Amino acid sequence: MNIDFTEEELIFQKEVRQFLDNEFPADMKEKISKGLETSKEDTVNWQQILYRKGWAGVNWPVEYGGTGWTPTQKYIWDQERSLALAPDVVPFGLKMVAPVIYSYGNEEQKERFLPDILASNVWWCQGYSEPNAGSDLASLKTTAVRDGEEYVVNGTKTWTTLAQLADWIFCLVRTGASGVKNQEAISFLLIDMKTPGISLSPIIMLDGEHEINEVHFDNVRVPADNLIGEEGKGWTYAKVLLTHERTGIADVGRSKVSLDALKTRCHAVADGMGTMADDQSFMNKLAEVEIDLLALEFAELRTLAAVSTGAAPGPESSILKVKGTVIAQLIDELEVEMAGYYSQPFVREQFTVDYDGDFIGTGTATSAAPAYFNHRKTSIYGGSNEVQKNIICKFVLGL
Amino acid sequence: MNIDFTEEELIFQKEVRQFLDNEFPADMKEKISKGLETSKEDTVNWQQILYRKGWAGVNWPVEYGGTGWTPTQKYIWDQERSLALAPDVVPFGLKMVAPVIYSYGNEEQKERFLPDILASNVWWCQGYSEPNAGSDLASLKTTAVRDGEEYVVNGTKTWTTLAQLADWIFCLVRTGASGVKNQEAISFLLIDMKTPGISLSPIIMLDGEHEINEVHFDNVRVPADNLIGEEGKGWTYAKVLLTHERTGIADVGRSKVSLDALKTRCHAVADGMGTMADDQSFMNKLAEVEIDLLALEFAELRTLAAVSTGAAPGPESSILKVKGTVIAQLIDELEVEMAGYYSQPFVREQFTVDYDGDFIGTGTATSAAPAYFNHRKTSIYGGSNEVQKNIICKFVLGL
Amino acid sequence: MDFSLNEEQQMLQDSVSKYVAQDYDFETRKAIVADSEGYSKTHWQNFAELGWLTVPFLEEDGGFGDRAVDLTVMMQEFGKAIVVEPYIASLVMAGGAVSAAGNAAQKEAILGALMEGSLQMALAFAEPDSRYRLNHVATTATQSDSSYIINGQKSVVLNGGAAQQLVVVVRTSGEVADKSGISLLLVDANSKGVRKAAYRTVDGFNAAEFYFDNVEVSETNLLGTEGESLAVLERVIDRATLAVCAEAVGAMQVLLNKTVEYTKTRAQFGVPISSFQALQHRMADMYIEYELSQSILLMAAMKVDAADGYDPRAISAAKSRIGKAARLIGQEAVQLHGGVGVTDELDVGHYFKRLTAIQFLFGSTDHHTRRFQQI
Amino acid sequence: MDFSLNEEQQMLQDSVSKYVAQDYDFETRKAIVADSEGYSKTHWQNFAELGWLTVPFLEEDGGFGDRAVDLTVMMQEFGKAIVVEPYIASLVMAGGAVSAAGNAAQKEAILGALMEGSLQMALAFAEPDSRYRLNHVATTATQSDSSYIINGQKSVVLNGGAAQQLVVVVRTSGEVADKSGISLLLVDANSKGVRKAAYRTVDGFNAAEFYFDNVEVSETNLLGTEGESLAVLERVIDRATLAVCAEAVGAMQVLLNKTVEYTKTRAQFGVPISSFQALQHRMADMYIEYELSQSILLMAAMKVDAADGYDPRAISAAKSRIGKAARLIGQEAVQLHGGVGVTDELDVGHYFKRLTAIQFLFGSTDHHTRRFQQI
Repeated sequence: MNIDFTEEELIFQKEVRQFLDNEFPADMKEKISKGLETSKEDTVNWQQILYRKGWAGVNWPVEYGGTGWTPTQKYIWDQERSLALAPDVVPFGLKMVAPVIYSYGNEEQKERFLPDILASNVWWCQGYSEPNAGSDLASLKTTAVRDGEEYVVNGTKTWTTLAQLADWIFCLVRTGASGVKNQEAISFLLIDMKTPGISLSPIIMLDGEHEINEVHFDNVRVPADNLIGEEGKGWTYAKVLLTHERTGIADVGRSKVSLDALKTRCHAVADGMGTMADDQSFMNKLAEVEIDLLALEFAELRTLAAVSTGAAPGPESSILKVKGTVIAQLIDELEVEMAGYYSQPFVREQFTVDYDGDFIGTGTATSAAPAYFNHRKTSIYGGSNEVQKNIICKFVLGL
Repeated sequence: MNIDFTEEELIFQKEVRQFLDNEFPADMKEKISKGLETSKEDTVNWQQILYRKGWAGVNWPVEYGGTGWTPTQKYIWDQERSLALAPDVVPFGLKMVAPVIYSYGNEEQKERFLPDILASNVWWCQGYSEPNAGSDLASLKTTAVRDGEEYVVNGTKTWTTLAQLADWIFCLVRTGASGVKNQEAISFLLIDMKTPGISLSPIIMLDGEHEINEVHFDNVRVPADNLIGEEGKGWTYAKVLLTHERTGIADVGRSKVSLDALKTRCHAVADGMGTMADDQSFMNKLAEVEIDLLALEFAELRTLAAVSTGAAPGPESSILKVKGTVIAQLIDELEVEMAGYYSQPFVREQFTVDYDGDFIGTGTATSAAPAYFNHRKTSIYGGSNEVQKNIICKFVLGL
Repeated sequence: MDFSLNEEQQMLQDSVSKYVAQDYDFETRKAIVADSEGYSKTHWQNFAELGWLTVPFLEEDGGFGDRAVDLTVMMQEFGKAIVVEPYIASLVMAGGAVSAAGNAAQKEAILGALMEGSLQMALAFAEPDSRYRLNHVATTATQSDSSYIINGQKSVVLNGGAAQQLVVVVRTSGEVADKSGISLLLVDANSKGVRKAAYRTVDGFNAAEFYFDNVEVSETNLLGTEGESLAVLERVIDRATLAVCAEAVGAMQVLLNKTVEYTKTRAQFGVPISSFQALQHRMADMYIEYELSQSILLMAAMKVDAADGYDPRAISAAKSRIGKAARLIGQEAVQLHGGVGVTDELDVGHYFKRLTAIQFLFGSTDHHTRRFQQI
Repeated sequence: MDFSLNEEQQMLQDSVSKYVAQDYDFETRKAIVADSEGYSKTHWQNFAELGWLTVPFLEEDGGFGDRAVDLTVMMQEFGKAIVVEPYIASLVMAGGAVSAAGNAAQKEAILGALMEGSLQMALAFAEPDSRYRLNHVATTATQSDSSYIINGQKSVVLNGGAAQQLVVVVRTSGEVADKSGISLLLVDANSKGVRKAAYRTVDGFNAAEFYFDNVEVSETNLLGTEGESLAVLERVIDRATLAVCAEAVGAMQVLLNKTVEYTKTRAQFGVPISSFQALQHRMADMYIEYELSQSILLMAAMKVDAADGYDPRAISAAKSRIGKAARLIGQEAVQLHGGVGVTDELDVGHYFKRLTAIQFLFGSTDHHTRRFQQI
């Protein structure tokens, strides 16, 4: 066991730092550091910079344009990227649909979809959840009925993040007989968002943002070529993907950056004649979260190391999801506590680029509560934390 | 709503204080304040003093010698008694079997048993739990088979506190057919501990004390006159009793005394040049427990007030059991934390009256850990805290 | 000791309970929050007609009696509908300051109008650096002839958007954190030199930042004794703290009930999720937290009303305990509702937001735990 | 970075694991605890023959290499059987002090005997008033000709019952809480003026109080530089802290497994209690706590062994995190075992006791959280 980086790893770290220094757009960095909104253009621009560097497909196989990094290199990249405030890629294309396509798609599909995903030419969104199927994806009701060379899709997906920006959606749909109420009736289908019959209903989140949507399918005709793999195997494909997703969802890098910012800012937030850094119980809570995060970071590194020796991330990765979201939510709460009375004003308009009214509170104090409200979602989506505990019970503890 | 005591209540409070000042034996008080063992004689002596004052049967109906106190009077008594370090009565006779006898026993049984219970002439113990029936009393296996004017009892009871001191035991036994695996086969039987065929196996607790026992019944012949009420109704009687028991089990008075002692002693326990009272996170934990205890105290008062207006303590009383034990256990933990390194020595012999070796640690520091270990039982017995939550779910929340 | 409501309290409870159930549903509230006034004049007038606006005032001033138990009984019902009308800000806080410190003329000019519903007020006390320290007052009022000249900034003034008159906490002498030298001034919200930036709070109430730039008010606008108003301020904030505690208990009760009901109807894996024991026990924990909150609220209210009077330690105990419960019940209610719990369309998230805001109003949970321990 | 054990570490792990599984069951441990020696000389000699006693010493001193990862690998296996032999007290603590501060002659006289298993030692550092402050040393050693005269009391000296030689932390100059003026002296446990009161600890280890009444030792018994030994003491206690953390992780793993197995066999209400989801999720929480503990233990051990060396902050992080986990897993294991969990006859309660003791050894959870934050 050895925690030190090798010579090669140190050289790689240097390259990453230089790249981020030189290539991460300064205007985007400024927006992020001030808590201002970033646009779709900012995001796509940054992802295309990554693409040109060859660093867009972090987990992709090298043959499709992946980086071929070791777990330690991935760790270094995530660390440095987070410290530079550079956002991770939007997951739906690069991290979620692409692995399914390169693992289970046919050659034609790989050639058709993967290059545009890698180059961030196409924005994807995810159609898994439905109004009456949250954690229980096996009970999905959206149907895809084969009609010649097409599927006719009917139903409603919900919880679809940024569908309003998306060009394509990947869906789990029911292709089996209506009586078959289990996983074996579910298939994985790619659908062009411009297809007639698709409509969106925005859903406003607790922080007032339009982030998710319901996506309605009304006799939407989808070419049968867009089916990935075999009919009835969609649930299997999605599950493999979900296990991978859970590792990323720990989001250690983002939590570290938030926590570091909190540790710095607490010295500047007044509490009478002193600052929040003098508040021993606040500082203890901060220390406890930091310690938890250290433990989580090593839990993630252990998982990644195990993966690199050939093992797929097992059900143990559920703890990364559970603990990662709990820690991030605790950091959110500490932000709210630190903001004090300035956690109360709801003034999101002041975080737009062209705002010129009175600025209420210092820095991002007034964003703390909305962020806290919004991020309660993280322990619900991607398989709720309750589902993760069920996975631990069943597959780790054998209960 | 009014929190003030009435004139009559203030007079009663004064009487209680005077009684405790004058009548609570000084040698027993000294033993308790030093954490020394008290003997059966101490206990019986004190309960007989209460009997002579007419204060032994706090919840008993007046006709059988009860005090006839209002809930506020009971509250005052518990408060003052705890503050004077005077122990509550041993519950098995006065608080557990007596209510079953005066509620469901026949006149002959009342005359035969109640006076000796009230006068603490007879020491009772409880035979409910069995090795394979903890929280699930309906699955009891100890049988009582009718044979003429007797029952023949066979089986094993466990978790029987202080059976080694007891003259009589009250038991739940199975009188129904062996196939009937439910509550309706269970009866309530009183058994003289001197009856042939009864034997004890001591069980040593985590603190090294012999406090509980297994009680074995090998063809023990019990007069049928000792059956309380009807055959098959034992479970009903016991359940009513358990609800009453849960209120008492909150043990607010004892927790208040422990906490007050802790608050005083933390100023005397050295931590380098200062004391534990300078340890902000310790003091915060202390404050949190004290606040919880305040809330619990009022929850108990509300329950008692509701009972006095005619309502039986409902399933809400389960929260008193859950929270009361959790708070007492937290206080135990704070004792251990305060003891620091002196929580480690296991030197129980130094708490006997005639010990003359080196005294290790100050005061009761070395009792802290054994007490903490022992008191883990409180969230397990009397219907485990899990069972209490089931009761809340089923009977309060309708789940 | 007596734990039952008297007849008047029972009537008050019934009256508020019936009103909010019938006339203040979630859609009504949404519309009020979206409206630029920041509260509903219609509902406010109804509150006045029902006599509710008199509750926090003494009988001698024409009020209902200013009893803590009455206030908590009413605020619990308000909490069940998360009423956004500025009851606490205008009446308990600003009105409370006038009631406690004002002279006869000031009371006459103000309290009647407050109780009739024709006047909206606010208490401007917090500042950018003060956090929860009431003695930290950087806003100054210097005397000049028979006037005071006010300079400074006040933060997150509740009902600041709607208030016609303000009670402003100012420093008339001493250093910024001194306990003496703190005074209360009545200031017309439209005075020259007063600038405000109004907004909604995250939980839908109206509030504002106030900037005072050489604002001149007559010395007759002084409430109470110059330089000696910290004690009054503490009592007023303690009373407001008790009021939000009561509101929180009402809101928690609703969230608990809604969660229990939702889990009974929401099916996953073919059964209602209420059948999952892990969720059941978490709801039992929510119930326990709610019951303890209800108990400590009663304790604090009764202690405040007791013969030996004002008990800040009891209030800090209640705020600390209820703050913890508000956190657990709010978070668990959202989690157990799943996806819909974090959307704006469902009422559950709005109860959660109010419960969150209350945790940090008038001192965080930690602040009150510490205060409980230190006083 | 590399997260796999090397061949030597793998062999060490296998060797300890096999030994405790075969030769150190719960009944064996019970007998050792009941025995007046306070540890088993037979097992100790076996440990020596298997080479385990060399692990915490440098290769140049004839040891295995004194690597933190090796130590944690071994202690985790010891933790699985809650081994009561005084490995940490004698070797890591007293031996560690000699190894770090001793001169060549002292090392030669002592380390070989320790590694052979022929010598038992103890480090006497804590005092009645010191709590976890290593700089708080009231026991004095005054120089007189070529001797030191020791006076004072040392508290809860682990392995004090069996130790033939002590390393005593004394104050040779300065005030009681000064950071300088702290020295280490080798003292024969049978020296004139040394009195001890030996006992078992709540978790079955041997320990003692030591009272020093004008105890005279030669100045050649000084370990390291007079008055400058606080840094050595801190490193030694940090190493011991890491060792108990590892032990705790091993004990937690066993408790978790035992609890899962017990719930599968214990029937209530006609079904195994492992089928109750509320209990399942609590076991999932235990598992999560265990996994986080395992991770942070690795982190701390690897950081200590890293190129840039000693990292007290990492050790405090580990102790804090593992202390929390030890509390939860210990309490939950007992609770889920029900009645039998609080009896002396079942092993579960003894794991619980050891995990409790570890929480308060070398600094409580709060102490280490604070230290993590402050250094």
